Amino acid sequence: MSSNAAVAEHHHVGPGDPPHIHHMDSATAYGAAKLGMWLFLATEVLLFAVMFCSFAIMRFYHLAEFHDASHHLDLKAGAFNTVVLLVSSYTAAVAVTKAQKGDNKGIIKFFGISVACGLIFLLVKTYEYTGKAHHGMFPVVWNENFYEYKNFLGLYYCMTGLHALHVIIGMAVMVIYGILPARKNRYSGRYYTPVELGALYWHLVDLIWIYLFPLLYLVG
Amino acid sequence: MAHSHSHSHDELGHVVPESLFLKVLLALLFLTVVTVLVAQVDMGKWNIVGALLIATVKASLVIYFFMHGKYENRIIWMYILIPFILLAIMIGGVFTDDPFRSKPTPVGVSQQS
Amino acid sequence: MLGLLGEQGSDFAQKVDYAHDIVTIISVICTVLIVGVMIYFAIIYRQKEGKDHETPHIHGNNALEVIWTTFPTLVCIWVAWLGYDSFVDMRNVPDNAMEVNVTGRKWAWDFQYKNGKRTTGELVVPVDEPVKLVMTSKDVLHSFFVPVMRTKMDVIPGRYTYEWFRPIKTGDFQVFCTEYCGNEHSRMLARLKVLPRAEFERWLADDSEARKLASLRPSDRGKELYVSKQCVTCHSLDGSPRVGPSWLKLFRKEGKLADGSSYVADENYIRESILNPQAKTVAGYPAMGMPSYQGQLSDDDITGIIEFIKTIDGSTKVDVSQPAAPKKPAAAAGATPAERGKALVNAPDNLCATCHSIDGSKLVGPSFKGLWGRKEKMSDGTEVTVDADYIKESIYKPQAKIVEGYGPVMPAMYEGKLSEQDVSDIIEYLKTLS
Amino acid sequence: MAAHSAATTAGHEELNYLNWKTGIWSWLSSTDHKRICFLYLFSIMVFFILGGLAALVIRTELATAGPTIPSIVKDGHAYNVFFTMHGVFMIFLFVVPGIPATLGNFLIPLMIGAKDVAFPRLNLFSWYLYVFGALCGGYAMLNPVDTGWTFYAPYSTTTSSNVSLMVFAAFVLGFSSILTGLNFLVTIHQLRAPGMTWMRLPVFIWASYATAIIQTVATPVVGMTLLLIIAERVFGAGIFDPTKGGDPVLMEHLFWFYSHPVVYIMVLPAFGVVGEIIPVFSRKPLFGYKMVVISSMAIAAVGFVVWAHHMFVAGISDFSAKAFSIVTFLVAVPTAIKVFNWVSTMYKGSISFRTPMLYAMSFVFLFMVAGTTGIYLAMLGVDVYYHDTYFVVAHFHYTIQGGAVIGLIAALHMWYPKMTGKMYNEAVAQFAFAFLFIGFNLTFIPQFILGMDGMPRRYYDYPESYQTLHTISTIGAYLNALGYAVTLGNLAWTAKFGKVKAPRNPYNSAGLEWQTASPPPHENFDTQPVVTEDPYNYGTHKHA
Repeated sequence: MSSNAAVAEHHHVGPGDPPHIHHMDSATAYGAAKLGMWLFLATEVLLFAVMFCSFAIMRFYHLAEFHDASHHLDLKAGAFNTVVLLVSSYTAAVAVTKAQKGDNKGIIKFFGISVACGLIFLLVKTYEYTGKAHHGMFPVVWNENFYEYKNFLGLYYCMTGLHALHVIIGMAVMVIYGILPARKNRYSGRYYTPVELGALYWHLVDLIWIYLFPLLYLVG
Repeated sequence: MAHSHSHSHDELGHVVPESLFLKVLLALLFLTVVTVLVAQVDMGKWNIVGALLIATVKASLVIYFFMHGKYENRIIWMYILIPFILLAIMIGGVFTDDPFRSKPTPVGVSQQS
Repeated sequence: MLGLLGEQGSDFAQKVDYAHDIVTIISVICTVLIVGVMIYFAIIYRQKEGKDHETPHIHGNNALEVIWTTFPTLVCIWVAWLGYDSFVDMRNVPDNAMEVNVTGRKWAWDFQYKNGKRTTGELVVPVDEPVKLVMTSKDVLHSFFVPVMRTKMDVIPGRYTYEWFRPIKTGDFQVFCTEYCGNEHSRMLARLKVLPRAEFERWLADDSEARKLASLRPSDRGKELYVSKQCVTCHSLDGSPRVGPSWLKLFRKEGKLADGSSYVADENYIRESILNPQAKTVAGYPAMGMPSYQGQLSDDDITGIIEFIKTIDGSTKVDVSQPAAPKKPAAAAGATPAERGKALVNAPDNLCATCHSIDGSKLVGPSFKGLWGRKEKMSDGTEVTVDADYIKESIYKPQAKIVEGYGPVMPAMYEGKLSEQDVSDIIEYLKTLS
Repeated sequence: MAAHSAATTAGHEELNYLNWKTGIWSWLSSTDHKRICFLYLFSIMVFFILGGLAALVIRTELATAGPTIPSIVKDGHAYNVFFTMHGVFMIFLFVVPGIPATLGNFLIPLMIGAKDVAFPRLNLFSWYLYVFGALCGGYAMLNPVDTGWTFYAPYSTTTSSNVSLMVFAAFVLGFSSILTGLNFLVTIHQLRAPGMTWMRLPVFIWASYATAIIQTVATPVVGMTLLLIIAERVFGAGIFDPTKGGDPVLMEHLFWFYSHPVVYIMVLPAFGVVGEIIPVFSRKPLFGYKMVVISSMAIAAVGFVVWAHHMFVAGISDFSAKAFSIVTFLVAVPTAIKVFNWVSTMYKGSISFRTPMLYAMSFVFLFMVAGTTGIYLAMLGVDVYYHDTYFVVAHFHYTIQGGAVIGLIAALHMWYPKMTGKMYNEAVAQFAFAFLFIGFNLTFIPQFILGMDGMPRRYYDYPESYQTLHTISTIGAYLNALGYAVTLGNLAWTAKFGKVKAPRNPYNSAGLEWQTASPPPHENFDTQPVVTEDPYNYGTHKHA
């Protein structure tokens, strides 16, 4: 999805007009992009599905260890992160409505809030990780006395690590495909697909955290 | 004209009022508080079921409203449900195995030769 | 009934073979039918001289569709039941089953009986009595497969799995490892020996050798094994050169390996050199010299050998005069002299196969392949044709004639061990290898 | 077919997708689905040859008991490296992209009347991902991986060879496969020509649709499993390694959750190809079109619930083994229906024996053998005996080589005139077919018998009693390789030096892809085709 802005200039399309795509009209292109994004979101959910399944099995085998280890996690940080992501998900949804109304300023404002929330989320995450690293519960600085939690923590780092990576990608998508073109008010009621796809991806990131938070922090 | 469903008015997707999003956000925040409180009560096995139920409700709220799931056609809904069905099949298939595994015990002699 | 799967060794083998034969018959009939119909259509409806003749516009035929959906479904149900039924027998273990612990480890099977008796690479069971194998692995996945008994089960580290069978005939049967486990996966074999009840009882009780070794101090145990396992053949105690490095002051000795890297002969190095000698070869010694003792030495044996090596300071003496194994190897089995000769060459306590290959590859000594009747150039330049006298002399007094390009390292231990008859049997065997 | 391509543009030579832009960069940067088909075709053939050479080394080594070619295969480790290379190259780098990435890319837009796939740039990006994955995989073989293409847990997470890089390569290739599947799904949904309803889609499109669903939805599972292996090796996470409390059988579950559907990614397009070829050369509509479509989708769906029949003796619970054995039989019925429909299509046809038809008819025989031997392995009691023996090796070679690869060769012969605009030499092609057919059967029928005698797979050395069968199989392997060399040589030679111009519709097929010029112009169709009747419109309408 190289930036459509470039394509627009090349085909000297009006500021709010959809880009010229040689083998589809704009309505089909919109439908195709939406379907393509939803399929991509399905593959992302399946990536995490494997880890949820592994989590279920490891929990089945090491129930006590999972309980104790989950108490070591910082519940307040997790809950705060959940709220942060929910709010960012809300602002991303509002940004789409703004885009549909052709309000490029609104897109910048609300996507901006979402990206800011993403940053807060990552900061809280790094605070949590460094906290654990001091206790030696971090993959690289593994030390023996927390070694019996290795199953839980192994999965914890795989899940939250991959989720954090997706947060970063989501923020990048919102900036590159949302905020930057909007500053050149590229979007209008007739064309806002990248904004909607960026929001969809961000909602997925929030969706996954909605499942991660209770499984890791509350139930363990 | 390609056969896909283009709408009569010029907007492509369905415009959702921002007020609805606010209501959904409040519901989600409320459910978060609920799930944290419910988790404090130790109900043994039911804890995880409760947590997953609330999480599923929150997830469906996000899909249904935030991601415009309400206005999507059957095809997209099929691909929304497929991952969850596959997750169920995966966990179901693996759980027909692990809990029912036979655990034979070796002969009484000290095993570590 | 079709006997496609070979010998049936266990009671449920008959059920498995029955299920197998039913499916074979059905499959062959269906394949022949369908391919036959296709060829028949191809022949009678082929284009004549390339001209396209008129064809009906047939879309489908619902009746036919229904038939060929229900028929395969019914067959599948029946066949599924056959598989299901034989599987149930394989998994329900009778209560009076004799339990044996099986441990799979990289490239050998260890067995342990209820009375503590341990064997490696050989599972001995009584006939007509169920035996239940409780199995685990020490390192990676393995799988214990006995084709004759129609049973197989993976062996998983950190967990126990089981399989059982009731042998219905005596004899020696092959056991394979069928879950890929690394370099020597194809050599991780074992022998299943089914004995009559009485003979099995005697075998089970006979743990004289194990008990004697267990009583000794580790270093004495090592000394005992140094002789009984023929280490003396290749490793001297007083520093004199032999096929392998001397054990004099070997412990913590440092030196260069054949590939240039250096080594320190600590416990792990010695253990590895015993179990997997090809891993590290000391510079100047033959690469394929030493056979692996994988499976012939238990961990306690190896620890004993290491303790013994620590005690060697040049003064230790071992009376080698008394030939290694007092008991003469049982008359080599086999009808013809050549077979007896082959048995002697491959006998574990004769060690011929260690230095002389039979496929032409150059090991410590000249290869037996094509040796008989060949002209050999001696190290002192003379030319000798390989005949009976030369072979006999080379066996009894190996230092008399050394073939050019080989070292004077063949041990003179066969004088009392191999009789004249044994030597002529070996010569007959060599003739078959030309 | 109402649509008819207009006269070609002016200029001395007809402008088509091959010659309207030339130069290597025009190929490497082209987002035209027809050119990307050739990019994939060339790259997967490179790895087909490498994998084939590894197979020949393996077969030569196994010709006689004991070390046969010590100069090449020094010991067990070297042998293991060769069979891993054969497995990884053939599966991840040749047969999984195989028909979907080459013929799928070329034919799907043409068959549904579209100008290109939904996301052309993504299509090219998928190929570059494939190349990157292939390079990683190739490089990983320098410190050679010897875990087999299955990467089973305790061995793959503990061995010192380059497993992490090879597993990462497989992940990247998986990602390329996901994006291809996603692209095709959106294309088939959104870009069908007007009038091309779902029930008028050619069977190849239905097969590609089912394949694309599996590609998009199953591949992420193995992608994540492989990432977990990397996490295990690099960070020491305890998920699969038993010494850290993990469960190696869990890795098998997650691996086979993908690896069984992947065999349907390989074979479903071949079903589609055969379903296209037989009606054309029998001049008859495909018998039971609706049932063929339903069975394609049924195979794709059931493919997701049967994976543990690869693990009957892996230490799973008896209840699980019983459940999966029963469910596995559900797959047998749709496959049987497909074969019945193909043969019934030939009833009262006017059959011509061009090369594609020969391959399609041989496919019916090969897949009957493949399907019926699969029944043995679905039966619990018999699979306990046959698991991981040469019977399984022969079975999956019949399904993959006899199925997917013969399907690919048949498809190449069927659509080569459309792809290159040139006709291949019919005599050489049919001669090569005979070679291939004999060589293939000569290689793998003995392996069925070896499996019956209980010879385990992945064995470098074996007891002497198995030797004669192995020697026959090795001879067959060389014949098989020769057959491929001649077949692919013939096609390659045609593409480069072929003189015989291919007419627009050499086989007088009713398919939409044959209505445009061969080779088609860059935009596929000069005027947007409109579809007015069912796909296989052969034969005269006698009755109502």
